[in-house]
Amino acid sequence: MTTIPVLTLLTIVLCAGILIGGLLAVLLDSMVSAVISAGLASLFASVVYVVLAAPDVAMTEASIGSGLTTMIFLYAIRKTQNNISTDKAEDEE
Amino acid sequence: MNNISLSEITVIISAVLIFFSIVFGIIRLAVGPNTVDRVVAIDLLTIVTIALIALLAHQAERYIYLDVALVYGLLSFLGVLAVARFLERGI
Amino acid sequence: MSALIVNEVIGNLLLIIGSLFLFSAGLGVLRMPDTYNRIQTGTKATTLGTILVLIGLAFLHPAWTLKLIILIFFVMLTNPVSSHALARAAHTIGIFETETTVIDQLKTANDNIDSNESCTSTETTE
Amino acid sequence: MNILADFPISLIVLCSGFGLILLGLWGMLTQRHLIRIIIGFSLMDTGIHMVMVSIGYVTGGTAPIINDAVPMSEAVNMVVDPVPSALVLTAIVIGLGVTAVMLSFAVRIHRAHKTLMIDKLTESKW
Amino acid sequence: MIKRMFIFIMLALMAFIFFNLASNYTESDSLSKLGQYYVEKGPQEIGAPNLVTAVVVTYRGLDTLGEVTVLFISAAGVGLLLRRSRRKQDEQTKKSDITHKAASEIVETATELLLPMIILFGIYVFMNGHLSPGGGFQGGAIIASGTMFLLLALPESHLSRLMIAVTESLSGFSYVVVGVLGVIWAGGFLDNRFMELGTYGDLFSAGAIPLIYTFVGLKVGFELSAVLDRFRQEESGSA
Repeated sequence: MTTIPVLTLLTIVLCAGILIGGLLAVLLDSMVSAVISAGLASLFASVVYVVLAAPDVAMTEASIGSGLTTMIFLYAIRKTQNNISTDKAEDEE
Repeated sequence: MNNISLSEITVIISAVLIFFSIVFGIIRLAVGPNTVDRVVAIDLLTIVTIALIALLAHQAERYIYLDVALVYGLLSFLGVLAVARFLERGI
Repeated sequence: MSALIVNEVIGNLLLIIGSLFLFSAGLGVLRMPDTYNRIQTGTKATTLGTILVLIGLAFLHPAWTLKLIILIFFVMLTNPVSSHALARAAHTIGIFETETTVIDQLKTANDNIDSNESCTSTETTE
Repeated sequence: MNILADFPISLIVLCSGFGLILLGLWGMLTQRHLIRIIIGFSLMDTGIHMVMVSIGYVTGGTAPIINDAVPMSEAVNMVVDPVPSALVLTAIVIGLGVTAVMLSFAVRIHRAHKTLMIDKLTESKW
Repeated sequence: MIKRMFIFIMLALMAFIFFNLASNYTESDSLSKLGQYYVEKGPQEIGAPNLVTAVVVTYRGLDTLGEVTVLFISAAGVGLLLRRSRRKQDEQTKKSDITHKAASEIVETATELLLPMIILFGIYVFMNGHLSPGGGFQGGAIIASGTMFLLLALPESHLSRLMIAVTESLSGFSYVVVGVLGVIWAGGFLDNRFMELGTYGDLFSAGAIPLIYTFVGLKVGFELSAVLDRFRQEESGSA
């Protein structure tokens, strides 16, 4: 019977991580950091799906959220940067 | 409650250690002074996630959950690589 | 029968050692003073920890061994690539050392290449 | 430990899914940059998927895949609902497609106006 | 200011609705009627151990067809939106002559080793969609991730648009043809039983499900690759 609190604890930690990732994605100044934080939410959502016994959904989220979404966002950010010198300063902060 | 087996104690200890690792990673993601620090946190979290999913498969006694860990093992480096190449103006 | 018990003990021990490595990696990422040290802890220690956890699972469930070996192979193959690219990107965009850094070998190597070929380098390595 | 056991897993996931929807909506409404609005949309997407998956969960259920661990005769009492999983599975891929279309709109707008701040895009304001 | 108030009120209302929904929620301890039917009848009727696959491919096959259509439309929309007109293209080519910084040698070498592995793993995932978690969509996404890795390591590499378009169209066409074969020889559109079900749990079992998932996987993979390619190619010529 001791296995149930571990799963509950795990779910709480992961859900807190998801919410923090979402909050950071809205609040952070640097756009790249916002995309990375959204990636964190997607990563933990995938583990939550495994906990909820839906490995198919977890696999879809893993294969799409891990790379493809980040990549498309980064391409769009790269294409919409006006000035090369300013964005480099933004990346370094 | 005396009939907790060795295996369950191990799972609990490992899970708690991994929780702490996840919490530290999230803190580094939140406070990281620059973008590279945040990417390092994400890198840590993806790899920890592989171990966590394997542990979940062990806990649920289902062989098939390992397929999800396989996807992460093969694809998780792509997100980090994408951000790294973006930062050095490679894409 | 005894072989099964030995397997279980070894597996559980490896699980705990692996999670200890993962824990220390998390601690290192939180506590290290500058970016390169964080890259170092965040990638090397986690690789070892994950591999130990997976080997421990292989001891606990002998039927899973093939898939776990493939997983270990993937982790060992893909992880260094991303950490290498990340460290290189950090160097390129100009996150340089802290006060305690002694030597920057990539910078001197780039300088040597520049001076040898005497061409205009695209990146400014100060 | 008893307090923790009172909260079912799916309720926690449901609540955080709702929280993520609210966060994404807040981001979409308050941000001024188009790509940030799209990030908010993507967060909302993830939240909706979490809510849908948590509705399909059955207490103590395991994955709806029948093999040695789940015999066919016992399956009805052991597995979770496969229908929400099937719906979410397609919805995630659709989400990527929709995000790609939105981002290409953003790129197109930037090509025409040289800006992505929606305060300056006054042409279609009503 | 009034805008802020409006946003706040709207979010509060949403939170109120969500709170009511969540407070009335109780975790179910048995399957719904529909889920129960699928779990009981699915293995005998469809022959696939993975019930999610059974639902996606056959019971809800029309949903999947619509989904593939939506994905096709979105890929076409991306292609249409990111196209450049000829005249603008010339001046842009001069101005935005971005030199991509080449990837380091380790990354380029890793391409040779890892890219075949990623493609192979994607094929494994969509061929085993009826036995283990996975299927056409996941496998397609993994193949597209392989393309993404290629674009990351070698940014100047050339992807043949003709090959992508032909493969995508052929697999989409074959998917519909397999569905129509189900109408002719079995119960209805996308019925998998026009091929024999085979031994339960084998690789080539469950009727036409491996065939259908192969076509779906190829289509999804090449469509997402085309989306990535369109996002990349701004300055190259053929639009």
